Amino acid sequence: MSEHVVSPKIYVSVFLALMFFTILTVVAAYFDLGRANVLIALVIACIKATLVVLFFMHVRWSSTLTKVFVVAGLFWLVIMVALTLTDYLTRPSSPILRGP
Amino acid sequence: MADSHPTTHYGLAHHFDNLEQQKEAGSLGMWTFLITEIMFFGGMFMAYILYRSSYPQDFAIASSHLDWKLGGFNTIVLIVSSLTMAMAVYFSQKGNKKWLLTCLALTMLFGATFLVVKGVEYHEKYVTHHIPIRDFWHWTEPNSDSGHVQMFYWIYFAMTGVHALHMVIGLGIMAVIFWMAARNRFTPEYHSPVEISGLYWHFVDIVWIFLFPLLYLLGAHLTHH
Amino acid sequence: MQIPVPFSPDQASSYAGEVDALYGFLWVLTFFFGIGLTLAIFYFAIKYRRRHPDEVGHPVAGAMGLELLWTVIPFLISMGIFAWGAELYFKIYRPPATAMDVYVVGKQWMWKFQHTEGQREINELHVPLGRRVKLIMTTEDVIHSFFVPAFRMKLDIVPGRYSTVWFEPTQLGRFELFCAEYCGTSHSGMIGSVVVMDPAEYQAWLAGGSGEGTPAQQGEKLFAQLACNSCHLATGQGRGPRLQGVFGSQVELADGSKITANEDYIRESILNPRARIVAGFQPIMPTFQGLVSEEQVLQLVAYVHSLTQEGQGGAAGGATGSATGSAPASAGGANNNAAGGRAVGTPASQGNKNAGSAPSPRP
Amino acid sequence: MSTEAEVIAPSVNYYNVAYGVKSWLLTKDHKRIALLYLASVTLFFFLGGLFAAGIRIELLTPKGDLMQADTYNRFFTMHGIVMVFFFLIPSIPTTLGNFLIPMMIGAKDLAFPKLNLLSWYIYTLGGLFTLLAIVLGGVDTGWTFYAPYSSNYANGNVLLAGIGIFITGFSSILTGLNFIVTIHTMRAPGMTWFRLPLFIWSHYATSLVMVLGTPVIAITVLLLALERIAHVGIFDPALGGDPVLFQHLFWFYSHPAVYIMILPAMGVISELIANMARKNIFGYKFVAFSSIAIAVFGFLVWGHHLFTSTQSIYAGMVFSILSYAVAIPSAIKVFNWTATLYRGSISYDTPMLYAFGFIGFFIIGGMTGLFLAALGLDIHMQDTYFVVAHFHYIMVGGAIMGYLGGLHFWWPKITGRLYPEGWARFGALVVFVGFNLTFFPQFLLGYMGMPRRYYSYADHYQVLNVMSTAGASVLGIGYLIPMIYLSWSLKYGAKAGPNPWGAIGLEWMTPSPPPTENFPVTPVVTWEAYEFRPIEEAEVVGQTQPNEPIG
Ligand code: HEA
Ligand code: HEA
Ligand code: HEC
Ligand code: CUA
Ligand SMILES: [Cu+2]
Repeated sequence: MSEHVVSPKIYVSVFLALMFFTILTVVAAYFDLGRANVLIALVIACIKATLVVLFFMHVRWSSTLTKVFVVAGLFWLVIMVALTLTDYLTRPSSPILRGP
Repeated sequence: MADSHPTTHYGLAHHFDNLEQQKEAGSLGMWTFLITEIMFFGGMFMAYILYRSSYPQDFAIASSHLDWKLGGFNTIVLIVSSLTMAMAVYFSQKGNKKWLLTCLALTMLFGATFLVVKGVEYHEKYVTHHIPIRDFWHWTEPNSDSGHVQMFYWIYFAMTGVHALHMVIGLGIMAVIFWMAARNRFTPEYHSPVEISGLYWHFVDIVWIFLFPLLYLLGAHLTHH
Repeated sequence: MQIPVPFSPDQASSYAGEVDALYGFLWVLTFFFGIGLTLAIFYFAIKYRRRHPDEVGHPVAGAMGLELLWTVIPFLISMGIFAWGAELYFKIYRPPATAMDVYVVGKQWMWKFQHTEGQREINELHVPLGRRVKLIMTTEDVIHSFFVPAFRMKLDIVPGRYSTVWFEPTQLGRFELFCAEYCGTSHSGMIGSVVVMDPAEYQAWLAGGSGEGTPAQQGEKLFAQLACNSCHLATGQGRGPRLQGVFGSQVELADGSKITANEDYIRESILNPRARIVAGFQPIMPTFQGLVSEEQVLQLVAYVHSLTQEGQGGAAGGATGSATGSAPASAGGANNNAAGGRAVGTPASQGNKNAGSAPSPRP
Repeated sequence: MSTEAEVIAPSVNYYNVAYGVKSWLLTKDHKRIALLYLASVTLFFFLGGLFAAGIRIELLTPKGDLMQADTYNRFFTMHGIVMVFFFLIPSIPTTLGNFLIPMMIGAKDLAFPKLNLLSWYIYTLGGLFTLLAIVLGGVDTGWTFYAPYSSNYANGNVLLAGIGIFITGFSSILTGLNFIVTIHTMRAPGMTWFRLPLFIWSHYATSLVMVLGTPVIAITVLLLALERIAHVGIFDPALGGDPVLFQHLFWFYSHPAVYIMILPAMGVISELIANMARKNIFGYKFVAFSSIAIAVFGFLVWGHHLFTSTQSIYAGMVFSILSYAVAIPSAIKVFNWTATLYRGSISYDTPMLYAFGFIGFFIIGGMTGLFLAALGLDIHMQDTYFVVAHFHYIMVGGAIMGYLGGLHFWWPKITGRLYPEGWARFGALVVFVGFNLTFFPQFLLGYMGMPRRYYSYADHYQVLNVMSTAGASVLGIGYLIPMIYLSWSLKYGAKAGPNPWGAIGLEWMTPSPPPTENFPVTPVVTWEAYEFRPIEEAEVVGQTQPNEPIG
């Protein structure tokens, strides 16, 4: 079978990176940065999720089909959010357009 | 009938041609399932995004009533469990039964720890009447809109509740895998059940990676002041 | 564009004819494709019918040209329909600046109306011919939908905010009003009628008056009863902002953003004051959620609205005549009046948008 | 029709391989599971039809006289829920799809046979919850469950029905998942993507929608049902929640769901037209990719159900233009089907009659979809009978015609018996006439302004309503006819050979009914899709000899 065996070293490095980002996200939350807070939290979470998907879940070594599926899944979530927000963001008195 | 059909390979179901095909089907099936899971949580994320951006202050105040230390602890617990899960896959590939079992056991242990902590948190909400059910809900914090706060907690319970349900299912799956491993069902050639259930476990971890900052850390700067 | 279309209700609003024109066009298109394709199918089916049981067809490779043809042509046609539909949509759903307001409250299972002159009605709405009417609608319970087929006009009324839509009746008579969003047991009983009257008769009808005063006056009373005036002083010295001139203006909020103070904003300020804080003020205003009914909120809105018109020196008449008695007198000038008086109060952005799609004059 | 029916039927097939209730309830054979589904969806169809009959009888007169307003509301709600979630969405995929997908691609079974059985059980469980809700008095929210009516005001069993739909959703997800994986990994050697029958492409597209959309309705309906218990929730305007959010989430699934209902029927029609005209499909790749395009674009248009819901007018524009985009691939299909007939060898057997009916109804139903997607026009039409007519034209006229056509076409394969052709043509005619009489008047009623979900209506709508009710009785009889002769043929129908139609496709190269693992040896595909040769030659091309007993 032609499967990739990932070395434990990689797993541990990924694990350490995840821990680091967890701490980072907590620290970042302590500063009142207005809207940037959400953004930072989301970016960090996305990085962490990507690490898990790529390494723990072996997508880095998986078939193109698997990669397409992963991306498609996220893309559909984006469709849902983006098109729903076209409604909320363009209402005359949109509650969202307001500050942080 | 299916079962009477002679199998050429150990672990190969009758309707597949070879293990390769079977493994590919299993893994693709799990990924497809995980996509449905993304959309499943997606509905709740949508609600979260809308209301969080509509009522940022109230959400921050509501969030500051969650204990981020417990949430953070749980985050770490889950990340560790993901590591042990990944190692379990590694040892199954290597055919190292002893360490496979150990890693699976650790994964389950961490998963259970997570659930216990979650239970503690839920209990605290129960005691303080912060569960959004009419006539049960009690909110006294000034400067915040009780309705919006209830919506925050509604989303909080929906998301963490569904997530916890996934954890419970995950523990069940792990128990089965553990049992199979203990009975020498896996070989370096045939261990895709370990891998596939690992995918599920990691996914549940990823969901929490998002839930933690989005639910627990909104009000961190408030408690600070 | 008044094309008579069979099986359609009266064309009793300024835009009804245009809606019918699009409808008629689409049927023509449907028959074109429907009959065309049916004929093609019949032709092939007969010409190439199976002549003996073992016959097989001749393989025909696809033709790129044809594929492009029947991709591009439907696409172009459908973009045309889209543009046509969108143009109408904007016309119907963006009330013009100059319209008389009518307040509508839906509840299971009845319609309540109040005119700015004070007249109240249930399940029956009287409007003058040829005047643009803007409905400011809300509901006390579930979603309803205000639907007058003869006007080709419909809009849902969603709890928690105001829906506004407009029409200009162009035909005298009584027209059916339906609730078009399922709202429970008596959904089909939530019906009424819109009576379009000659303007003079309408004024007479208004003068028949109610003793209660205009919504603005009732709002003024409420304003005192609910002690709003303890904070909102005309002098501007109170703990809350001075409300004169607020309606229709751009309000600066604490977070630096700006918002146009329309009906929805005033409503939210009363029911959910903390949602948007005016710059320079503390979030101390209590919520009046649960203390006032939707009708009372509308009256408060009408009052806040009236503060602007008086404050801006708008004429006495207009939508919020200073006294019921003066209504007939102000009728003649109401149109101009409203136009002049509201120019200030019209959100700039909305004014611009309307400029593009101002309702066409009645044919 | 082939008269070589008296071939020696193989002694063992999926049908007679085992007997007894247990052998059915525990089967993992996709063909047997398909029959389990066939029985269940038929049951639900007649249940839904019973409610429809109630609706139509009540609407015979303007005033409410047959039943109470509340009862009527429950009738159309249960009619919608049963027909959509328990009949039409599962109909073709779980019966014909389940039966044929493995055979068409040359596999022994679906990728996950146990999951397949499980999804039938899940479906049944969901169905039982819904039946319970009906028995306990029904639901009165409309099948769309709009908040806050359904969360805070309705007086029916919203919770039970919600749970029923939630559960059934998982059956749909598992079916879609199974199909996707099967089509990716189980194709026989030589069966490349572009040699796949179009039925497979359309089912692949359908499965994508099932997998990506269904979870959203599941969670949405569940949250709504819970909101009803807690009296608190995210759709509750009293708290600052937005009821329109519910509509977004609901239609995010339910618009794509209409393509779950039509795409499989389109796949059936492609098979019928190619095989009954014995000709390759015109523009195969266009038809194949248009299925995928419909599935993908289908996710971008849900807001066209919210044109009058106080959704932002700019969002309305976006959704309207995208709705027109999704109409294009449908148009491509219709034109290619028509062009396929050119130089074919066209038979007028019942499946083809249904296919013709499908095209006609789909054109009218689809074109009236364009009416509704036109923003300014939908203001007038939304929630009137025009909408009701639109979707019945596509769902009853289109999808059910496709389903019946497919059922007739593959009936010999499934049962090994031929149905009586004369009766079948007569039945198709009755359905055609009854259908038009029922639903065409509703377009007119709708434009005249009659709102839907109305228990009583103004007098001037009566004439058209009487026509509609009259049509519905014809239609009801029309549906009973196939029901009767198909059941009859199970026992008395002439025996069918492996390939009574002279059709092409792997499923026709194995005996009727097929053996448990479909093919004695895994077939190797060396020919293109719909590559018709003179009959004798086609048999040589096939790796299996159709007329030979295989076992
Ligand atoms: C199988 C089900 C099905 C299908 C396939 C469709 C297909 C389409 N539907 Fe329909 N629809 C429903 C089922 C379906 N619908 C249901 C159930 C409802 C109501 C739900 C409820 O409220 O209860 C509804 C409601 C509905 C609405 C909301 C109406 C309202 O409530 O106000 C709209 C609005 O845009 C719409 C549009 C369309 C369009 C544009 C298509 C398109 O996909 C159609 C494309 C097809 C064609 C265009 C025909 C073929 C092409 C030609 C003949 C060539 C010529 C073409 C061109 C010139 C473009 N539908
Ligand atoms: C797959 C979907 C599907 C199908 C097949 C049908 C089939 C039919 N529907 Fe359906 N319908 C919907 C989906 C469907 N419908 C939906 C989603 C709604 C919206 C619900 C809502 O608003 O929430 C709706 C609403 C709806 C209404 C509008 C109700 C209202 O708004 O007030 C009407 C009215 O005429 C109607 C009629 C019919 C008829 C006459 C049939 C016929 O085709 C049925 C014919 C079949 C039979 C009649 C069964 C045959 C059985 C027998 C003959 C047995 C003998 C019966 C007796 C002795 C009574 N339907
Ligand atoms: C306790 C004092 C208080 C009372 C009582 C009060 N308000 Fe206010 N109101 C405020 C303050 C302070 C603000 C500005 C801060 C804010 O936006 O919340 C405000 C803002 C408003 C605004 C927005 C004004 C603008 O400039 O945009 C409106 C409209 C309003 N109030 C109406 C009312 C009405 C109607 C009532 C009575 C039903 C009322 N208020 C009662 C204090 C009060
Ligand atoms: Cu109000 Cu329907
Ligand atoms: Cu739709």
